[in-house]
Amino acid sequence: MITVRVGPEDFDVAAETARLTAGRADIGAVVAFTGLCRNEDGRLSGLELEHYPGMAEAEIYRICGEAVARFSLTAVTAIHRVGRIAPGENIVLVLAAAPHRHAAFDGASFVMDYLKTSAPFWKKEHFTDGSAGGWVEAKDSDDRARDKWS
Amino acid sequence: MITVRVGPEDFDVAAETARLTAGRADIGAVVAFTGLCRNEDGRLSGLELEHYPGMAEAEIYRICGEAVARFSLTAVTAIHRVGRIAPGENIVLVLAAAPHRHAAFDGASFVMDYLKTSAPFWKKEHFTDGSAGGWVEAKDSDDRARDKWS
Amino acid sequence: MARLVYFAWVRERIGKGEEEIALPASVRTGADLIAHLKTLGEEYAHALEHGDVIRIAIDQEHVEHDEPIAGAREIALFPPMTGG
Amino acid sequence: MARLVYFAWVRERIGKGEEEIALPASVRTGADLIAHLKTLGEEYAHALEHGDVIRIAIDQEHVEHDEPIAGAREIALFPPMTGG
Repeated sequence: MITVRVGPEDFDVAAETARLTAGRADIGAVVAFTGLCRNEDGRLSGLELEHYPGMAEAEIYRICGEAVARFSLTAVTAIHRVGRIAPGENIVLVLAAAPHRHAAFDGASFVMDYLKTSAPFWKKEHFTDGSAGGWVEAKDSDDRARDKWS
Repeated sequence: MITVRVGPEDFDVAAETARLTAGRADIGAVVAFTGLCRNEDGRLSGLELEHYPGMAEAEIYRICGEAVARFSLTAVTAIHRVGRIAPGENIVLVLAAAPHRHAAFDGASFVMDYLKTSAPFWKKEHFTDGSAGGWVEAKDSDDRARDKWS
Repeated sequence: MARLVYFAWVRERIGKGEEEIALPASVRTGADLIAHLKTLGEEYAHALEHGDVIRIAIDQEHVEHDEPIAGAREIALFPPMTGG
Repeated sequence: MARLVYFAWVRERIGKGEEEIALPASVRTGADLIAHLKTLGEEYAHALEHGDVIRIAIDQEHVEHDEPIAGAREIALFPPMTGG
């Protein structure tokens, strides 16, 4: 079971976990990754999350499908917020459920590493000093984290 | 910040995540591991979780402290239930918070691998056919998962 | 006519999020498209200055720069992604 | 006198969760303790049959079987752990 959601709404990790595990008793492990907006030592007033509607959902769905197949996951949920996000707020949630813990850990980690590098989202920073900020640059370390899986 | 709780009460992953991240904006990633009771294809009616009061809490606290130091975690929460647990119910929650995602993933995974092999808890199985069940045997694979970290 | 969509700083520099343009027959691949757009004005030249870092999606799927664009309903150009 | 505590199937087989017993002076280590307890009756012999799989904690800290037990306030014997 794969659930993907992209939109401005916040999410509740307990509600999403309950939805993932409802009515089944073959799940022994759920790993939930929550990505949050840091304030960067007080310099950041917020992030603006832009995405490619349609492709963003499709790409996340494809990544989740690969994770399910590769790690024999029971279920995956991925939720990515867009629009303006303040420091301390949620950005992304990935839940992976499996019979055993290592598959759930690997599944959630795999989805995050691929989501970072291939799902069409872009972050723009806004600073507390009123300066325009700019688009966050992609990191080589994210490419390397993804390449570890291949 | 390390929070450890051992007892019969259930936990709420969203409430525990909120507690971990409350009032701070330097956390970029929270990984939550939830361990649940599987029904083993319908054969299991429940688990009985025994623990060594005092040592169980102390040992989990020690493991969490090692994880904080090793992965520079911002905070860790570990909650382990005891007593009778039905299939589908929660057994254990480990939350690891960090500025970046790989530290949070590694931190939660490290705590689980050590908790499994060195925190004094024991599971007894009860079966749906009324048979007595027995104590779960420790798995070599859990020892190997732990030894990976050293 | 090809439908083009732009995101993030590619969108900002070009000054629009989407457009329909006529492409000469010589534009066969994603790389050809980027080279052609750069001739259309300073804003395009600026947006696509470092053409090799630009990512291309055809009909919402990632493609390499040497992929043919024939038959594409929608071609997207955008910077490396930074979600998550 | 030493305070001993037992858990899981060690507790079940011995038939109690804790006890205070007098130990002969020859019992110096955890391994000595296990060997001594096995002489106290069938229930102990059964519980500690495979002595090397038994885990020992002194004052709530894991120790190896060759660790001296002198000065211990509480010695725990239990099977390999299966929590989480």
